[in-house]
Amino acid sequence: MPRKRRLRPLSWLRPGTRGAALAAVVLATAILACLLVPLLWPLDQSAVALDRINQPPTWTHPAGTDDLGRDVAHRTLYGLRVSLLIGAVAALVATLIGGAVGAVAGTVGGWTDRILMRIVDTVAALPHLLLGIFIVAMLRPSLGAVILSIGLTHWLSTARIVRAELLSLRTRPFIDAAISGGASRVRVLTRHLLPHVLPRMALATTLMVPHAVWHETALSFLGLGLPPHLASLGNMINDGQRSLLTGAWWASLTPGLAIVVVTLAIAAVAAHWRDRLDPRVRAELQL
Amino acid sequence: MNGLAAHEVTVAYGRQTVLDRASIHIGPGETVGLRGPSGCGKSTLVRVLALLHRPDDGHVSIDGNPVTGARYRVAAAVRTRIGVLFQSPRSAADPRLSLADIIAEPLRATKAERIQDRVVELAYTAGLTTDLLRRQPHAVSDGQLQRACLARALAHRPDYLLCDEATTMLDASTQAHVAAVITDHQHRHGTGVLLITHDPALMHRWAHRVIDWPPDQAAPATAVEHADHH
Amino acid sequence: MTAALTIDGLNVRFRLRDATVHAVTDLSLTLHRGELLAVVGESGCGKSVLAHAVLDLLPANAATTGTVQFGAGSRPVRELRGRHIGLIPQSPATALTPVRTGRSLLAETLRVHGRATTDADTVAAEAGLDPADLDRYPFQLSGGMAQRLATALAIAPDPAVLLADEPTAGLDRPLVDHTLDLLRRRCAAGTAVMLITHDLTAAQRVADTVAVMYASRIVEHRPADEFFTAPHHPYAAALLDSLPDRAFQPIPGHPPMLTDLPAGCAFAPRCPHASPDCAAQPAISDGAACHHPLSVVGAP
Amino acid sequence: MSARRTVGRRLLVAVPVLAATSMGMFALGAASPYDPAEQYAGAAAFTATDENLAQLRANWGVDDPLPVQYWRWITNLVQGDLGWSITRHEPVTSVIAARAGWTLLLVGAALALVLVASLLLGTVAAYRRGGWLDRGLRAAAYAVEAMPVFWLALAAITVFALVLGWFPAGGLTDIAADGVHAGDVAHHLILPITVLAVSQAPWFLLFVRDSVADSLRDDHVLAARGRGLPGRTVLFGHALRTALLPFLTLIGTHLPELVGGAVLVETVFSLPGLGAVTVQAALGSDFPLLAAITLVTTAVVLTANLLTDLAYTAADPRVRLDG
Repeated sequence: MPRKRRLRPLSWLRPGTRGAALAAVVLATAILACLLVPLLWPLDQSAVALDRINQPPTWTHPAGTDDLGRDVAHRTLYGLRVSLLIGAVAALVATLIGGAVGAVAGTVGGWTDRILMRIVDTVAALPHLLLGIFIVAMLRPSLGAVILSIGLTHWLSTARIVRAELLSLRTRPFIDAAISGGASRVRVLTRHLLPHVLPRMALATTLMVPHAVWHETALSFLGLGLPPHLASLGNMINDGQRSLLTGAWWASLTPGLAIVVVTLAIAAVAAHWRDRLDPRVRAELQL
Repeated sequence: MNGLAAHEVTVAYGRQTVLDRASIHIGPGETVGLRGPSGCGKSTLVRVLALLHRPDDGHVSIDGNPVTGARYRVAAAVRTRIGVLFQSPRSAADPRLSLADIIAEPLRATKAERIQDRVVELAYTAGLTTDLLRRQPHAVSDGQLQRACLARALAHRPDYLLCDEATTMLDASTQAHVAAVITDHQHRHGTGVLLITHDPALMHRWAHRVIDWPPDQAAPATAVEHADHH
Repeated sequence: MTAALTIDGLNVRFRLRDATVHAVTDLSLTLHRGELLAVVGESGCGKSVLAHAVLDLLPANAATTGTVQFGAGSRPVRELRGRHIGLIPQSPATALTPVRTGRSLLAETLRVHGRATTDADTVAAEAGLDPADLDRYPFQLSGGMAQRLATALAIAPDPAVLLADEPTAGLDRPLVDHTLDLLRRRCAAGTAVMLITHDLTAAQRVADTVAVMYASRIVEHRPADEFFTAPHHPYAAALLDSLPDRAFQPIPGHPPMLTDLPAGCAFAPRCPHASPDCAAQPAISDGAACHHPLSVVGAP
Repeated sequence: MSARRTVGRRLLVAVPVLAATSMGMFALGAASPYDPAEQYAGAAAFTATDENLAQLRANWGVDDPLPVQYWRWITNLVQGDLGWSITRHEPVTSVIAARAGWTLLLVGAALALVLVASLLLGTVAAYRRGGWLDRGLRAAAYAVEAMPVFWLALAAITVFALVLGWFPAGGLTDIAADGVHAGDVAHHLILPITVLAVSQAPWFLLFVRDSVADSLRDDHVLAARGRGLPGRTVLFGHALRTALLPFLTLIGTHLPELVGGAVLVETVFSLPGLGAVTVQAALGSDFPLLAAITLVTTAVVLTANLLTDLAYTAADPRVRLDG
């Protein structure tokens, strides 16, 4: 069936070089901050300060405090840390599953391919947040359960990408030309197949991190992710919901902005990378 | 018997039989032209002769020695005796590699010696400048890319060269250049060349004898008379 | 002879991310009624852009200067497409709307241009397409049938000027001949035809006049019989000499990139007659843009 | 003929996948650290004797081998007996029956809004590619796409309910209302529907915009313009027809996202749909309710997918005639 499939959100982003550089700087800063914050500014997760609840942003608390008097900026950094960690690990899990399925479908081909891809199509139709909720509910909310629930529901696009790349490579005469030139099976795999497939898989993993972050924050927001006292972005937005009615809008604002900025930065960097992978985009106009 | 030959080769894709007990022989140093309508199995025949496709029945022989299997099952030393030049240089070149890497690839695959010198020599033969060698396929024209593919095909000094509509997409000048390079190689190494083309003028000029394909529906092979053949 | 199409000082530039493509430079030509002009050149010389530039169909990153005029009128091209100027596109398979039948496309074109939709069968037959095949979808047509349908769509409004952009690419020789004969017949009926092709044999077969493009410019523009017997421009001569039924001699060197054209004559680096004069762009005179035209070299 | 084949092919995979999903869910439920018998007993479990519990377990057949339990569960499910909700103390069927309507209304209205808006705006943006509308819409779409829907919902509540006071912050009816009135419900639903629609719109909008913009540069559209067809004919008869065909299947493949968004929006706005009850069930580890909701939703989404595929098959002659 001739179908144009663009299955990932944020895959439309077409940043210029300057935009991508800006995004890379933002992303690097965020990652660095997440890595350094436990060393420079450790957080006691369970500490509350009831003498300064729901304070608006000031110089001492640049993002204000929440309804338990906790510093929102500080907890946002910790939340980002946990979200990015979960996002990266879950994306890796999803890539492993998807990569394996895609590799089998793309190399074996024929009926195996047809059946696997039909299964992928069908699994893609499963409501993945509901499945995630189910998995987490049955395993008790925990880091492992969240990662598993994301990994099991997000591998499909990677499977499709790997399969499509392998299938298109299989029919390309340059593989034939390599064989005819005396290349061994191992050499064709390592020199001609993997160099095309691996960057695409890495790209797919990167683009999956924002999804994993959304999924994780959604579960936490619903109270099904990490234990509520832990600083996670979803938990914080949920906490902020309580303060909202008292007019303390800042408690939810900063963690949400952190999600938006970081996922946009990841997507912009990945999109730039994708454009560089594709020489046809670079050539742009063939006369 | 010397030469590259297909003996009673049958190839079917699913229910469709593309080649039905087809035979062909290309002797050393001769240029055999093959012509016929689109979709008559010419390209499949090239893939079979290039040992890239295992026929369902029949076999290929090189200088009288039958070859079993195809692709990786054939020893690299046997595979490299047959060069192939495909119709579309775009799809026959790895878009990631520079033109120099494309030419060097078969040499590296067989761990040849003095690869750098050989690449320079091949590039010179194919008329590629050093500036072009550094570029990737998307930054050169079809004609320039096909020259690189030609250099790659000649890297192992093949005894047989199969050209599957290799100049159809090229300009007259590049076509003449490719033909000149191949003919020159043929004269120096006694290469047997299979030439597939729709262009009667090119066929007349280049091929020593012409076979109409599929053979059972056409007149027997005719020899082309040449006043001069450079 | 009346001018059916006049192009004056046409320039087309494409702005890319890191370069500018000079696709057409200072191109002027006149096409008369009943004339078949073949625009020939190697791929990448800018000739394919010409058709879209004339029809004002270039993408947004193209900058065009110069004038294109049809007949004596001065109406903008977009109002003249179809009725006054028709296009036989390069790859008919992709040029046909995939979800509609040939009949639906042809009837639509006829209706828009004020002809009876019942003429569809006649027009199809004229283009050599069996009217029964009009009820098929484009993906059900062979390459040759798609080509004929695309031709039928172009000639349906009976345009005064017909642009054929590589109409023979990828076709077998009998189909090539059929297409060329059809263009020739249109000329006989008074249509002006511009055939853009890299196939010199095809040009020789049907053209009245030939324009050779090299590196975005027309370097020679002369009557076909004169051109094929005694070309003036060294590039044109070399191009003819590379044909398999002539000397079969390649031109040394490579054509320049359209992103990086030299200041003077673009052919000078490959030209056996090049001299210091060639650092300046030659004006077209006596049908050739060359400081050392061959006829002068041979017979002063 | 071909439509039947499409249905057949879909079902051939959908049924095993559904079966496998249900098995996986059941196995996960069985492996979970929660004992259904204890849960059923609830608070009473602390005082209930072991004897009572054993009696309960025997009644429920929880000590049967797993396949037997699964078979009993799935046959009951297929026969329409979805089981007993532990957290809500009523049959799962009645929980779903009472709430599915509101969720369908939310999803349906949001989907309709998204489709109309993205088709219109996407086409206009593509037609005026590079213009201010195009650039503005795309920037907005990227930004919204990066926002979690629940955060967007909170932002909407802050602005439109708390600051401006135009709409209520949550619920389906006014607290003081003496019943369910259409006007009241509509007033309460405007904000959630809009939030859900806005959160899903970028995906559709960008798809339409890119697809139409690409299609406007396609050979067949240029050829149609070259034939002198008027702009309207070119756009509707040639560009949109090919550009929007894949849109049909996209609606199907995007439904899971929409369902996920609905769960979150319902939770934020405290709507009495399936979303909120799903979260309750998950928090209470209510296997029968959670499993039933997940499976029923999955079946509905798969059916919707099948319908969009059928529509695609009917609309595209390349598929219709070629299979």
